[in-house]
Amino acid sequence: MVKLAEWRGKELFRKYGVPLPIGQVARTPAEAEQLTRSGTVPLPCVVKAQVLAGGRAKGGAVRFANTPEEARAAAQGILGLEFKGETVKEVLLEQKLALGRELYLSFTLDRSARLPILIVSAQGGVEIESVDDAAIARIPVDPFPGLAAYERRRAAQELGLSGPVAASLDRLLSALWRLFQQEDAELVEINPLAVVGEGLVALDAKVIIEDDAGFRHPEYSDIRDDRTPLEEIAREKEIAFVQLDGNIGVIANGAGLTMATLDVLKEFGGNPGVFLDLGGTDDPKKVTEAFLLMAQAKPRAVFLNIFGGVTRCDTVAKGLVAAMDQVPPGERFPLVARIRGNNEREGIEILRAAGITSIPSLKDSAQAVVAAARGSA
Amino acid sequence: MVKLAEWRGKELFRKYGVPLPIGQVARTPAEAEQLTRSGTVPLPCVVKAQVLAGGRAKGGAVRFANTPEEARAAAQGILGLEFKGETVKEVLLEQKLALGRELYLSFTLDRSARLPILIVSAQGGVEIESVDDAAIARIPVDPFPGLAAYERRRAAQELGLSGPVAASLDRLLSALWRLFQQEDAELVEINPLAVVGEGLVALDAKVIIEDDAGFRHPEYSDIRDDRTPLEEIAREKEIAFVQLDGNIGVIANGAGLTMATLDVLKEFGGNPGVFLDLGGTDDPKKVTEAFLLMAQAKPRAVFLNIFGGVTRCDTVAKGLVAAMDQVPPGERFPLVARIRGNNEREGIEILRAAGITSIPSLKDSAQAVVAAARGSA
Amino acid sequence: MTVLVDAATRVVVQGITGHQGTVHTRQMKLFGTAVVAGVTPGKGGTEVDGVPVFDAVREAVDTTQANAACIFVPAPYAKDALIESVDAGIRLAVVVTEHIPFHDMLVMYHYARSKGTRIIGPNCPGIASPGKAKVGIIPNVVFRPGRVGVISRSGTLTYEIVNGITEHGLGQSTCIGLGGDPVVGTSFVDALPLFQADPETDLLVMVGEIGGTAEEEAAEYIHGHVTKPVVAYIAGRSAPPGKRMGHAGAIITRGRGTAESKVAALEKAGAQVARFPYEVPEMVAAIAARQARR
Amino acid sequence: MTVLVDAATRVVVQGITGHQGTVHTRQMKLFGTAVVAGVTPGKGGTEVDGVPVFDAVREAVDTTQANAACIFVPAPYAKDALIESVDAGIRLAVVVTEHIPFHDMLVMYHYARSKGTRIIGPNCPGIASPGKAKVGIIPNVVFRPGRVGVISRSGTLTYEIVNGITEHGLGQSTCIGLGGDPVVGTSFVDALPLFQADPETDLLVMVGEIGGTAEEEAAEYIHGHVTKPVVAYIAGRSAPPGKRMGHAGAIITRGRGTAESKVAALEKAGAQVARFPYEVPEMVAAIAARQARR
Repeated sequence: MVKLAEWRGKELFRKYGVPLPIGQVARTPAEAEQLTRSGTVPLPCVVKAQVLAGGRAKGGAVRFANTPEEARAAAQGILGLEFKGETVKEVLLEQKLALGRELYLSFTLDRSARLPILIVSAQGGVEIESVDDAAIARIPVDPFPGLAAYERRRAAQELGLSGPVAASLDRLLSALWRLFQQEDAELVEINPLAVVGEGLVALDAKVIIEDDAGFRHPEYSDIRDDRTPLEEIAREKEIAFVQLDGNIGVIANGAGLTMATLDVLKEFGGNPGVFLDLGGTDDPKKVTEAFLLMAQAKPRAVFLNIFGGVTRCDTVAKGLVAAMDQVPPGERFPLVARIRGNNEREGIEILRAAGITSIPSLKDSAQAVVAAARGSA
Repeated sequence: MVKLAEWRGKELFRKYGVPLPIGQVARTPAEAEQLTRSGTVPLPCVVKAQVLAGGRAKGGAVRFANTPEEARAAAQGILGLEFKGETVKEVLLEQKLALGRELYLSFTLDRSARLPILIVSAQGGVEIESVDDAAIARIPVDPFPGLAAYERRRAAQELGLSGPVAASLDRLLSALWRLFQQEDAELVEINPLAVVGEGLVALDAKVIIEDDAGFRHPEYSDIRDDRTPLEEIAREKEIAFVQLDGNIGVIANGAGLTMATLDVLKEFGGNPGVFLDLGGTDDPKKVTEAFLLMAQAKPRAVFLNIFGGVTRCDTVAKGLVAAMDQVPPGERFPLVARIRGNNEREGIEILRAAGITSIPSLKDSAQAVVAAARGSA
Repeated sequence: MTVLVDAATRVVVQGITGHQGTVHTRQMKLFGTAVVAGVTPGKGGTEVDGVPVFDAVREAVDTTQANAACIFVPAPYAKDALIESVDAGIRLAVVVTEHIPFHDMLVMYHYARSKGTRIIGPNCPGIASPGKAKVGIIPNVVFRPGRVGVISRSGTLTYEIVNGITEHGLGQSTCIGLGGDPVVGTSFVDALPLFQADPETDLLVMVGEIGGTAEEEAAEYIHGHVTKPVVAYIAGRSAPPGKRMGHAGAIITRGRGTAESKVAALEKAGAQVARFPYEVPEMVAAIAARQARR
Repeated sequence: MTVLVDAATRVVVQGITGHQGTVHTRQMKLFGTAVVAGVTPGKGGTEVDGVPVFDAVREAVDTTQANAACIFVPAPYAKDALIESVDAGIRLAVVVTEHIPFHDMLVMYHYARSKGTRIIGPNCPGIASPGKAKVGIIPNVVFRPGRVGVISRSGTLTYEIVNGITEHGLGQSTCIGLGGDPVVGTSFVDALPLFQADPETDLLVMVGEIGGTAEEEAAEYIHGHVTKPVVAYIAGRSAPPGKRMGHAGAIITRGRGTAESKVAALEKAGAQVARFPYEVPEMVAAIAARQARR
């Protein structure tokens, strides 16, 4: 999930022909002053923190400026701010427009219908989750013929637009649909989309690119998500790794089994903190890497719960044993193992040779690791 | 049917990334000399008449040049030539390459399958009609997913290509497929497509754009087909008009009825010369225009055969009577009319008032016009 | 249901407020067709000849239970109009519009097919079943209820031949004008089984043209599957090779699709092939007379 | 046919010469599956584990009458591989490949559907009917022939639960791993009617996950159409909101698709919902015992 900052989303909007306010990014207060003084960004202007979280206006991360000095001051006040865990490194300066109605518009995926869906609401400018369902129109789009003219007309009707503004919407929707498809977006959202005179202007831009389409979009490879440093290392090593508040580390394979393991640990009073999903790996080195990554998260106890399919039990056991030796003595932790499935017997044997007993029952093994975490507290 | 001259087709090829020899168009011998002297077109080069008809090499419309002087002489020899009814106004100068095998490749429409079709043959460089059917592969392409990788691989296999040349074909096919769709082409043909080293080069380019897609492609509106001057006027007035060698003019409505009328006239020894299809017009002015156009073709006799549907009989009768008065006395011709269908009674009445009798039977009326054409000979 | 249309057919006219849309809405109604709705974006709420006009096909279908569309919208918008009908659940769409780019028609055909909607046309006169319903533009005057099924690639030539049949005292069960464009929604091969299965059709008339191979394919189908008598006529026997006769369907290409090959294929399949249009009603009348005697 | 596969299933493995393709070809054969062909462009003429390799699916189908495909080709090429199978007339395609962009999968799904090919997956363990055939990667060791039908969105969790059922002395009729991606070829709602209609299935196990609304839709379907007993388990009841658990299917979005809403919907539809995976085999065994007594 590659979330683009507003200014990067707007760069895409510009490329595809979605109308925008005149604006530019600044990384220092001096730059903000210069952009407005030179007229590159007309005054009055809006100065917006470039963070991914919503609710910027309420949170003081959006300010206004009538003069270059005010633009500088606004940038000064916002840059470096901590906003919902993100540090503001960029501000976007944009001309302030005389706005009419504010609308909501997005393209995303409707999983149930297996179709892209165009969502519009005449009640823009607020979080779409807070809008009454009856005020939201959902227009499914077939990917074969693509977004049809009648669907664009329906969107205009739902938004209460007609005449030149409806014509502007028609062009905007065609542009946004192309962006959604060609950029492999999971979500393209404009909120608010403002009526300005007889046209429309995208005041915000939220674009999320699908991770899996990365092979088609090397241009997004530099974009980091809101990950912890360990999560980032895991991502580079292509290990699914999630860090939370608990103290039990879980190494499992497959999303479903990982979640089920979590459910069982919670049931017995455990507090899982790190989940590491080996997925379908069959490479002992990767298992070793994953295990060492787990060690860095300093869990009180670790639960290895593997059901061998593509991943064979002996591979995991080998990787695990290799990793154990590399963990510094001071950082070691109790380990409860449960390995089942393909090559189960061989795996169990390898673990036994290293002094680890595999407990076949999920219930028993989960209880054991919860006890171990308590014991080592 | 907008047939593009080779050089215009190759401009499209360049735009879509189809590999070409280095080349440029010249309209004078001096220009041809200059292009080669400056190195814009490397020597030795080929000098090709830019005409739409095939068989240029055999017809002396393709020559070779080793020096700028020879390029000039070749252009001199070709420009102004009459080639199968076309006057050569442009020559294309292209570097002469060391060619390997020559292949055939085209995208067109398979009407029966209602699918675009990719046609390839390892026996390129000759008219595809002369190639044995077994040496031609037809690969249908579904427009929804578009040209698939396995279809491109199959084309390579059919052409006996592998390694880097197959990779070159893969890219070329993707480019050509995009051109075929985005330019609304009826036909995109490369013959020959030559293997040059480890790549492929399109030595010729035949692109036909569909007339009906003109509203999407104003860029082709200046291209004239091989029409007679009267046909050209008819085209501008949106009247389907075909001129041949006979002496009977036929005004009918609808392609099928026009052809059937022709069949009947021939049966009775008539020799139709001009066919004018009113199509689905319901505008008396258009009928008048059409009739005057017919008069300019100087037929010995005219047969008006209308079956009223969208076109109503009274509309045609009104337009016809209005036109009759505008034909100069010296250019008048015998007219046999047959009008049937919608508003038949009203139409017959209007004609009768102008002294024209409508003969209801196709057989009788056809015989009458054949006799009239003989009589006025 | 006779073939594709019957008294339960409820028509929505797309592009009803245009000249052709308005004229033919009236004609369809005079034919006895239930024209229940029209659609022209921006004209919703008005009426044409007593028929309510909607902004969108979906609204028209929801309000009037329309199940067939007759499309008159101009070529640049025809693809979108058809997609709208398909998405609104229309099962039969007659596309009268001419000059639709075939690349558009390819999308229309395959999309409609994947959703179970049958297209007739484009550039076609449509379908009519005398006494039941008409979706399209074939002149009402030529028809009379009867038991002759007519399938044709032509426009006015269809009217001519249908009229001839009527003048010979016979009538039609259903008449389909397929249209002569390079890509058609319904071809002879698609239409033949419908008539073969139709209990109200006793014999079949097929009107073809030079160009393409639709008639040759029809002949193959007839050979194996059609037991009812077939009378055929192919227009363009004397057409000069390589010249267009008004639409792309009428180009003779590469020796395939000539009148000779079509006539030969149809005769081989057991069809009677008329040399001239006026022979068709005569042949039909002769067969009908024999059938009546049985 | 049990559900989708049986002894007549003839598998072509796309991407057979890759590591996974080779390993699982062997496993499918050991399961008793007729793996009749492999496809890897450029490797035609070779063999993998005695299975002939072809350059193209069409060749494989023509030569070996393969009717089901198992796709292991890497994500960037998976769409093309599927289209090739569809065009070659394959009716069942199991897509094991993970990380296929959903925009590609949308094309795959709608294209396959329009041509009558069923997709299972992507990113899925596939389908297995013990004693008959397996198309996919579920470990052979977990199975035993029997009368429990299993439908699951998970991978390893499926193996875990199937294994539990086997350890309780029962067996499976057919097990389908649907895959947990945002767009799947076959959903619970698509699979349920097959098991309901299958005479070899007595009861059903449904393994769901948080995220999406597939389980809620399944519950609606069960309510109206499924008369066989259903035991369900939903993984992720304790998952923190908004964090991904490994794939996009496991994001909790906007309060919809929570474990609570899924459990409630399924219980309302009459399913027994297990709180933990190890409860599933126990519940299944209890139902099977009751069924045996009848």
